Amino acid sequence: MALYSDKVMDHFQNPRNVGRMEDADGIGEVGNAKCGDIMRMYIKVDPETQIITDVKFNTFGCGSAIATSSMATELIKGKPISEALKLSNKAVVEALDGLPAQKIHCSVLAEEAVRAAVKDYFDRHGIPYGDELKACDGHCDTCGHEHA
Amino acid sequence: MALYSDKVMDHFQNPRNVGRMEDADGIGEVGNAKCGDIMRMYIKVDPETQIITDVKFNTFGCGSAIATSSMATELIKGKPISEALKLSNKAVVEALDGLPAQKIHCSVLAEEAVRAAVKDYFDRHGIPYGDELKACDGHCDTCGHEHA
Amino acid sequence: MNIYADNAATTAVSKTALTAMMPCFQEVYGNPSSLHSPGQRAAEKLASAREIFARHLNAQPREITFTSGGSEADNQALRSAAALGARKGKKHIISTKFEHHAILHTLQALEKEGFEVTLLDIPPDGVVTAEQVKAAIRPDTCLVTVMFANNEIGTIQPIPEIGQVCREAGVLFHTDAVQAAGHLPIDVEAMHIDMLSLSAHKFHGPKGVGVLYARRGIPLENVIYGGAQERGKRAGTENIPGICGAAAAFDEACVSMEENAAYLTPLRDKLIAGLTAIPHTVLNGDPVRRLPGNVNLCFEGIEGESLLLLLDAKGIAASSGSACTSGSLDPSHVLLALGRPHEVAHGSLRLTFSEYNKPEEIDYMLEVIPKIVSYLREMSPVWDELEKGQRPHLI
Amino acid sequence: MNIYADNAATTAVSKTALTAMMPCFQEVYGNPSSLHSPGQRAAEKLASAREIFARHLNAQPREITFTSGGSEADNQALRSAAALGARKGKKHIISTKFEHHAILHTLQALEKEGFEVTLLDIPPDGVVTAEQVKAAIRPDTCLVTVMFANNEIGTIQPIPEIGQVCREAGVLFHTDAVQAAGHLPIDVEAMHIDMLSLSAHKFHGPKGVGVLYARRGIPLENVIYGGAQERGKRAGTENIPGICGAAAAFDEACVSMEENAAYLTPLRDKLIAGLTAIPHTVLNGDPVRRLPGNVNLCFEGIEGESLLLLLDAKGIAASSGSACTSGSLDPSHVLLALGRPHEVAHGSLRLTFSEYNKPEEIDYMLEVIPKIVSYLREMSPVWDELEKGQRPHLI
Ligand SMILES: Cc1ncc(COP(=O)(O)O)c(C=O)c1O
Ligand SMILES: Cc1ncc(COP(=O)(O)O)c(C=O)c1O
Repeated sequence: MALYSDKVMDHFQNPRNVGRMEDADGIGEVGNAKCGDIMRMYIKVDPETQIITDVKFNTFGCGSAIATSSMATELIKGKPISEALKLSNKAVVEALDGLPAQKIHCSVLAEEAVRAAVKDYFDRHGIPYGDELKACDGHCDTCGHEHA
Repeated sequence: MALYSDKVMDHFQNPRNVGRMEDADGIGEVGNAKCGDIMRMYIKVDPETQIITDVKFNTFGCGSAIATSSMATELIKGKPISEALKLSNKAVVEALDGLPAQKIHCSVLAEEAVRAAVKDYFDRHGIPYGDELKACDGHCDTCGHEHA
Repeated sequence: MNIYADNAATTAVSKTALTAMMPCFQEVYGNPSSLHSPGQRAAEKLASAREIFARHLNAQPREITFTSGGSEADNQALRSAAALGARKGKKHIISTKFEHHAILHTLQALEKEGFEVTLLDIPPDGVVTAEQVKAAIRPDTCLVTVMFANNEIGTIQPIPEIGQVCREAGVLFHTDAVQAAGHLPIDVEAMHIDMLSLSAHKFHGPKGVGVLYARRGIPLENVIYGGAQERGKRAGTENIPGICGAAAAFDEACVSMEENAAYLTPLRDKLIAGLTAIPHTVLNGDPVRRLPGNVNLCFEGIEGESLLLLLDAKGIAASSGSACTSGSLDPSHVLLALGRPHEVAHGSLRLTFSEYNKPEEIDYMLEVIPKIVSYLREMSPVWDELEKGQRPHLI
Repeated sequence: MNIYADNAATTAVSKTALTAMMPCFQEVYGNPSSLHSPGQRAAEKLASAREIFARHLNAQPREITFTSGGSEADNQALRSAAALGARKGKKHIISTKFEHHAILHTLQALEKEGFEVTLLDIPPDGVVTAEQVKAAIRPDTCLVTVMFANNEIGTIQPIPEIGQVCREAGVLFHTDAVQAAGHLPIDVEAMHIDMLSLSAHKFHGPKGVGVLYARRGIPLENVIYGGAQERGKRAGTENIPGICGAAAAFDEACVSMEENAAYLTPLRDKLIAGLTAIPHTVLNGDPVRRLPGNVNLCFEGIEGESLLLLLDAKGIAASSGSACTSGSLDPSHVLLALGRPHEVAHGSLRLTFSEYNKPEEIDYMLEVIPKIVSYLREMSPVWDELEKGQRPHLI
């Protein structure tokens, strides 16, 4: 299908790290069913090293929502939290060899799902964080972030 | 060619009575080169019987102008003048198995050419006639006749 | 297995249609406006195509105008009726919330030009009523336009009854019959239809050919100005191959209509029965008053585009009213008008068939689709919440 | 011998074009708006057709909009430029007296909507000048539209110079290139063309496909409202077979352009020399700055339709600007604009060739046409008067 790159189709058809995680250290959910996509991301963090040792996701959404979720989990798995927080939607788009213009919002959602999971981890462990982790409020049109 | 009936095409491609008549008893010319059609009709009349013994025409105009001229000459040849004057454009159209709507004016012209030739014959021989023989003034749009 | 289940989007050109088109490319290629024989042969083909459409609609050939498609026919019908209305000081138009965008966007343009538009609500069964139309008619109503059959959910509207109401009220009645033509019987006289649009590529004719029927005496406004084609009402050299293919396809579709319907209806009903057995799945639109080839469902907890893509990977070409397929955030205006909540409307699937589809394709779909739905639900956080009771089921 | 000498009216579809079309009827028949593979294969074909047009015009693919033909492209160009002008309070449009009716009738419609239109006079050689355009430009001019080559007399207009004048004045420049595309080199950048219309059936492509080029940044107005096809600017399911055939034909025409011109020009000039040897016969339009395949003459004392019909009986399919071929009383507005008196304009003949015509056809015409002209003059009372000196010769 010409709409999507081969990478997107691969991650959509064979999503990595899909599924629930019962003993997650942090869970982030962003998006809204009314708008057509919700991503939920689970992370497991090594408390010593602050490394994300495992990631899972559940996604309700279009092909690129699933593919960006999958790619985002790949990009943060095994990385320290500090690096995961630097993950940009642009990096996700690039790793997928591009997305159609009208699908860029999916990569934004993936970025925010990661941040939401980290925020949840911070919250649960009483780790302080700054304003930049204020998550997306889940309304389609009110996302104030500047994204690629 | 579907535009015209076979009869029209026959009279257009093999016009009857085409040509000049040097010793005509009456000549009628109607139409206007600016409008795209002129018909000139020549008649020879037997002074005894008032029968039209010969007819010729010259026409500048489209296929149906030529065909209606030809048909009109056929319809009045050998007929008394009184009958020629009754020739209607409708009769010409019918004899040709019909004409396209935008070509009906050609049949009107043929009717008028006959009347103009008769009028000329009457004029030359001092034969009186009524208003109904007032010919078309040759302007495309000002013909006051009611025609089919 | 490769299954084309998107015949409401467009169809393959039939053998009959292609056979009618072929001589027009390199043999009878003249311009029908030309006086010479090659032109007049083309003019004859044009006339006989016009006659075919007129015959099957119970209309007169001069009431048939060829356009470039259903959209142009819709635009011209609405603009013509509006201009006529404006001349009489009547600037109110009645339509429905689930019309095609060719209607809705033209109505929006007319609103900007000072017309007032009433869009009727869609009852839960997807069938508007003549009573709704009657209640909406005002002294200044110049046009009622209601589609013959809906392109997404396939529901058939009570056209003869609406026609009757309009005729009694002296209001022009147009119907967008793009999805109905060639599939359902149409009689513009018996049904009191004043104007009708159709599009050839929805019944195995070529793309790029539409027809606007307009009852004699209704003056048309040009959408395209220029040469004197189509009695001066639609400029542009006529697409003779396309028009001949359209007429041949329409003839074939009308002649085989009953047979096709008898073939498709049980297949449709089998598929509906099989797929609505999936939990939390609902059929969109009346199960009976629908096109013989239309199945449209919502599956709770999943999103349409991902469903389509996985179906495509399995060789099934289908469609969805999901927002993601359109690039907007709002899902199908048709499903929303039908009362489906946004989150449900996102999970829609349209499967549309023609007589080219085979019974074993239905079996294959009944095998494949439930698995894909389960797989996507497994992956879906929404389904998770629904199952855990954290989110109420909506269907 | 059967000779098709009416290629300005329309052409036969080339083998190359038909080959490009064929797979789109029954194999790649999907709707390019559909997400599934059959749809996306069609979308790829659409994209590559767009790329071909862009390349040969030196434009960008996104500047290419597919329409149903030259007329629709002309309508959309003018309406778009007018709407843009109106938003800036500029409501003056410059064009010429010998444009195609797709331009002239759209301009008339715009006049009714409050626009002011200046139609430039046509010099005796049938070539308007950039100076005429320059002199007509006013502060409130929003558009100049001048055709690239005239469809009746084949004269080529100084498009790069006019483009330059418009660019300097900051006025949008549209050209109706329906007769030029595929026959003359076009470079929208070098020629400063902001908008351009073309039509596939004039260069051995299929009927019913046109292209509107509009420079990036020029907002288009919909002529047809509806679906989101063509970036929302032209609704209606895309005619993929037609578009693919159009692109293949355009590619072929552009690649063979020099060769075709080198072949046709001497044939054209031989025919002109032979036919203008008939007494009281005149060539319409400049003998050199004309399309390689266009011959247009007036014969005094005869009328065009009867000439056409007799030519047709001899197997020659030609055209005339005579009033009788159009059903109106006035002969061709082009010949009148060129300064031909009515009585002369009635006696016109247009012979238009493509690379499909053979040299022996020219010889045959040189044999047949003079005889038919003589025969009709023999029958003509006008010729009689001309010869007798009762009527002055006008040519
Ligand atoms: C100069 C010119 N412009 C516009 C058109 C209209 O093109 P179409 O018939 O494809 O709509 C034509 C041909 O008919 C033409 O010759
Ligand atoms: C109900 C309805 N109306 C109008 C149209 C527009 O037809 P076309 O794409 O031929 O312009 C369609 C199909 O796209 C349709 O389904």
